[in-house]
Amino acid sequence: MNKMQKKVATVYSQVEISSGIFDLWLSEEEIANSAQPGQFIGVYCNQDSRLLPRPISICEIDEVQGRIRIVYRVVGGGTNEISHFNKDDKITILGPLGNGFTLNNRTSVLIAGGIGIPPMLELAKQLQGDKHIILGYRSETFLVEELSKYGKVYIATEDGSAGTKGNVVDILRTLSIKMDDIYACGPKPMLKAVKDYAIANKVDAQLSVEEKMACGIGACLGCVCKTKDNEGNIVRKRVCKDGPVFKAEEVEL
Amino acid sequence: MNKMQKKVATVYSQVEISSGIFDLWLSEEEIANSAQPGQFIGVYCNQDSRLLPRPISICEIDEVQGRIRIVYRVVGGGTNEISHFNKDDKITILGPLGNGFTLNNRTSVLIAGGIGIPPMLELAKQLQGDKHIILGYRSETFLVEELSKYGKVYIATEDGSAGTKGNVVDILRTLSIKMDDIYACGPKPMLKAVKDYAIANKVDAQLSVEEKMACGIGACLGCVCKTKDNEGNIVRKRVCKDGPVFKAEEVEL
Amino acid sequence: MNLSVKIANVELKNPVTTASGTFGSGKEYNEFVDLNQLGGIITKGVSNIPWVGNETPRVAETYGGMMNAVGLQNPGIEKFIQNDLSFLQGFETKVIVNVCGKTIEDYCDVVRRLADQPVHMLEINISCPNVKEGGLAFGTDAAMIEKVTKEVKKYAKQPIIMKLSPNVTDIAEMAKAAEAGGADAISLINTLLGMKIDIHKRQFGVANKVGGISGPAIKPIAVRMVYQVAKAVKLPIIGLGGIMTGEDAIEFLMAGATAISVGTANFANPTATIDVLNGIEEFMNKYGIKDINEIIGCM
Amino acid sequence: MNLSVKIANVELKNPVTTASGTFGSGKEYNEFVDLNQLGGIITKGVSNIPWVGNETPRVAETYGGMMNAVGLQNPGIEKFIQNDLSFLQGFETKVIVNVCGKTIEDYCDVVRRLADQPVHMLEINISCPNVKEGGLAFGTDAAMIEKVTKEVKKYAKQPIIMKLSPNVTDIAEMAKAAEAGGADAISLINTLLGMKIDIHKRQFGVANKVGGISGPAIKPIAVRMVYQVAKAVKLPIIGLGGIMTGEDAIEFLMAGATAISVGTANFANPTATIDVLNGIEEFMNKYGIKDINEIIGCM
Ligand SMILES: Cc1cc2nc3c(=O)[nH]c(=O)nc-3n(C[C@H](O)[C@H](O)[C@H](O)COP(=O)(O)OP(=O)(O)OC[C@H]3O[C@@H](n4cnc5c(N)ncnc54)[C@H](O)[C@@H]3O)c2cc1C
Ligand SMILES: Cc1cc2nc3c(=O)[nH]c(=O)nc-3n(C[C@H](O)[C@H](O)[C@H](O)COP(=O)(O)OP(=O)(O)OC[C@H]3O[C@@H](n4cnc5c(N)ncnc54)[C@H](O)[C@@H]3O)c2cc1C
Ligand SMILES: Cc1cc2nc3c(=O)[nH]c(=O)nc-3n(C[C@H](O)[C@H](O)[C@H](O)COP(=O)(O)O)c2cc1C
Ligand SMILES: Cc1cc2nc3c(=O)[nH]c(=O)nc-3n(C[C@H](O)[C@H](O)[C@H](O)COP(=O)(O)O)c2cc1C
Ligand code: FES
Ligand code: FES
Repeated sequence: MNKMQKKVATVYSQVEISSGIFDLWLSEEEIANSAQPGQFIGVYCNQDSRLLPRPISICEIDEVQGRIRIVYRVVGGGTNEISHFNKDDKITILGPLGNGFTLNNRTSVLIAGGIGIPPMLELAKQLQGDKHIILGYRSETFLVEELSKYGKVYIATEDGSAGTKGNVVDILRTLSIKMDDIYACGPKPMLKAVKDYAIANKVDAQLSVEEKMACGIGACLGCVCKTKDNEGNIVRKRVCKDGPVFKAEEVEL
Repeated sequence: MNKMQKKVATVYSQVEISSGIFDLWLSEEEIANSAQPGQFIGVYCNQDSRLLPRPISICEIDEVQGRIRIVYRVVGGGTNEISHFNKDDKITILGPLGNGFTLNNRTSVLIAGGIGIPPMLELAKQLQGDKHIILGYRSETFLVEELSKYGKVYIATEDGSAGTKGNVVDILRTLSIKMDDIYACGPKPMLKAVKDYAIANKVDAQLSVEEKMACGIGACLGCVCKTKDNEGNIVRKRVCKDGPVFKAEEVEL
Repeated sequence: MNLSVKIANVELKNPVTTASGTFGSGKEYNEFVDLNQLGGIITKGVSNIPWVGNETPRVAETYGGMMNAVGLQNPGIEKFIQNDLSFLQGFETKVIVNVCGKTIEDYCDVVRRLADQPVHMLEINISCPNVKEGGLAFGTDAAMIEKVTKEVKKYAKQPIIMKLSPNVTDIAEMAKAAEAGGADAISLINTLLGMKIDIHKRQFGVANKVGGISGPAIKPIAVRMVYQVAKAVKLPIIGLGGIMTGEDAIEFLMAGATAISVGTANFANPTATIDVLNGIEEFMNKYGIKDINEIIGCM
Repeated sequence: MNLSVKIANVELKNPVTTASGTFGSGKEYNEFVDLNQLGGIITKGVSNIPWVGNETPRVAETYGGMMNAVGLQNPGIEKFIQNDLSFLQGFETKVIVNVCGKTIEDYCDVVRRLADQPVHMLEINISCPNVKEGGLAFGTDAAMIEKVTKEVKKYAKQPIIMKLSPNVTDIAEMAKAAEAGGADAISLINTLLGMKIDIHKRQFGVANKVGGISGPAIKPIAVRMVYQVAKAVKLPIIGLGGIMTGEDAIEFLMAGATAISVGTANFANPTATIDVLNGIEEFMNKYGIKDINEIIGCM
């Protein structure tokens, strides 16, 4: 297992790649060297009224340069603060956190919506085999070009401004391929639909779920989700430590 | 009266001029243009766990360049934070605050101890007439050269490492000049001794006093000191608004 | 867009008022903001005779907040009428006078004296933690709250707002007591009792040893109490405790407050009152809310 | 330099312990700090049978603090003994088990079950604001505190620490009740009841609507209560509430705590426990304090 660490990372670059969506490369060799697709980091703010680390998925890993990349949307004070960091600024981070995706390297569908898209990039890079990548956006797209390098990309937008108008699950349903694995990240309703599809169609699916977190490392029981054990009992598992990636048949949404 | 304002100032320069003593020039034209010797500013911290402005005396005013200078000692979290500001950083300040010294332009003794020394610089610059400047330090001196330009400087240090060993009031007592005014700033025991000397020797004295502050502008009644009115009644006055400079015979120490 | 709200039939042009003791009578902040824009000004506590207050230090900073033990220094009601009330007449805003006392008679004295003065409401401070008698001692005892309320109501010509202390086990019980006593409105919270020790000097942060904690640090406690009280009584509520922004104010309104006060935020930012007001308007614009009353107590 | 302190005859190698519920049983923080360096580990609350806890969201950030409504999710005492107690045996630190329950019998069950287990002390949580029965309902009633204490003492083989709630009018009265019931020590404070509203979604910050506020925002309230309790009872005190640094810890010790716990700070900084310990040593070095006991209750 890769050890969690608290490290001071250095901002390598930051750009806004879509309205309110920021792309941040951090130099931190040790975390870069041990991170896996689907894992996340905890980003600490500098304003000391904000005590808790912000959980953000690892979007890309550059082991050679010792860097990791995160792509995030500004939704509140913390992400707003982080979006103002400049090259060479220092940020304290925790990572790598959680369990990433299990790479089965078969015919895969990667399906993600909105800010669930970033973790798909490193996954797509590392995953072997045929890859179909379904991406859902409200309107403006991002990361499409990069993801296109690793598989066939399908796009859905809510307003129809790019790709098909509608949602990613509609595309999944009409995909006429024999898929072995689904890897999914996005809002709960999407994950629910993916889970239903996967079970109905007997496809192995791994879902990355989200919960509000405090510690981010498994100590506080703040971030639990419901899972079913083999006997069908509900067991509350920690998204931060036991997840964020769960098997579709295991997790209740 | 000069109007108090809240302004975003820009750091023009900052240097450590003695161990733990920082010399900070701020560009803020309007405050620079209305400030008087003996007034102070309220410096806000960027860390938002620190809500209250730090009261710091105005050390020097450069009306031409639109800058003010403060010289302060790092004693806690706030001053420590401020000491890390670099050129071009932005700081929110309130000012000018309080009532400064009344410049009588006669034969003056300026007497100050420790971090009470900075406000003496602008005073010495603006004050007309013969000036004797008595400065007390623990050990390391600062601002001596600059103050020497405006009057005769006498130094006392606690450890005798510079000037006479002892305190500033010892020097005041042995000063064989006919003084009209004393202008003083420093720790309470020093001010008390100056007050006693001034009354005993019938010299007009203005004392700049210090109290813990919250608002810094006269609204909260956090910073009161005791004063005597003409009938000898104790009246609590606000150091931030009615002071920080009081007449020796008025203020109780 | 309608911003006006009503507390006990007094119409405030908007829900933004100033927290007692943090704004004086507005003179100082008049240099930073236009007092005419405020819904109301709640003045510093005033007693029947002058009070000298506590020794210094009276204030200390805490993490995300501050502690004060001013001890209700005030010049007494006569000087207050002369200097402060007359100053406030120059502005188009509602004047709410905060009243303090050591005995029920003290409170009644002030209330009587103000009966024919140009004052729109009275806020009775039974919750100041910084004085030995009166204040907090009254504010933590439901029977006493009811009694004080009843007595001041006998003399009051203006609506009475009872200001509650958060230093109690059951805030709803205290609010009910005020309601039973005939209060017209409730304001909460006053400060939480705290202590700070300067470990280097081995001295207390304030001379009084304990002081009242205010500021954003205590906001969630205040929001909870406003919510509980809104569910427990029918009276309108003025909510306060740590409001720094328009969004904070909206949170109190949603929890059940009809108006709000800005306190410690003034020290952190002398234009806080107007910034809060602007923030409320922005929020309403963003969500197309036409009348602020729509969101009051919506949770 | 002596850092060791004694609580009810149990010697802790230093005054630094972990606040219940913020450190699990140490497994996760074991990756960040050496648990052997801690004075004691106070584990997450455990009940006689498994508890599922509350719905999510269970946590929210507040200004200088956080709110939690975990609701004491725990696997029950049997699994706790199997997994957690056995894990903790591998470390040279004192093990203090935090016990929760819905009825007095629940508490007694757990206390009895732990009587012959390798546990050094028991901390009885009568102050959790996040469960409907037990918890806070017990913690705000002096008679109940005395009764719970008496009952658990009947079965306890280890010293009993009663953990008090700050959501009361008179903390000293609660401490005296625990003392009267035969408690061996007192810990305080648990969290302050708060509320957060997401005004954009018009949702409560935690599913439970109310939650417990912790973190540096509440420190001055905790210090005040520790001081009041230290003056009111003879029992040793474990002080907590917002301790982030060694200086914060010293403040609690000076106020009268014999040991301290680090809680929310762990989330803000996973090495907080050791950083606090180092900070205490630095302070002692700076002022030439040879024995930490010299400063306990010095104010
Ligand atoms: C495992 C995981 C991976 C994530 N990966 C990404 C990502 O790659 N890109 C991205 O844009 N966002 C991601 N998020 C969501 C991201 O954590 C939140 O948007 C962010 O924490 C908001 O912080 P804030 O201070 O701006 O918002 P505020 O609302 O001010 O935050 C207040 C508090 O709530 C928490 N919080 C708020 N929203 C969320 C949320 N949706 N999930 C968890 N905690 C939240 C914050 O961490 C903070 O503690 C991820 C969340 C999780 C759990
Ligand atoms: C009118 C006036 C003029 C001053 N001028 C200077 C100056 O020119 N140079 C200088 O070095 N210092 C000056 N001081 C003292 C300076 O305000 C404090 O050293 C500073 O506020 C400490 O802040 P901190 O955050 O580092 O310390 P902390 O102890 O962490 O501060 C905590 C709180 O206490 C307040 N505080 C702490 N010490 C003092 C103090 N001595 N006086 C008032 N408030 C205090 C802080 O403002 C803050 O609100 C002056 C004080 C006053 C009242
Ligand atoms: C310096 C200061 C003085 C105060 N004086 C009074 C007062 O005279 N009467 C009163 O009812 N409340 C007084 N308060 C309490 C405030 O009105 C308010 O209830 C409390 O500060 C919480 O609000 P805030 O967090 O917005 O400051 C005072 C608070 C402070 C900080
Ligand atoms: C997430 C979380 C879970 C908690 N669980 C418990 C618990 O199980 N038992 C208990 O007695 N206190 C519990 N507490 C309270 C803490 O032990 C502590 O009393 C409180 O957080 C104040 O300390 P702090 O400010 O250092 O966190 C919990 C606190 C938090 C934040
Ligand atoms: S966030 Fe603490 S256990 Fe997951
Ligand atoms: S600091 Fe508020 S009146 Fe002086």
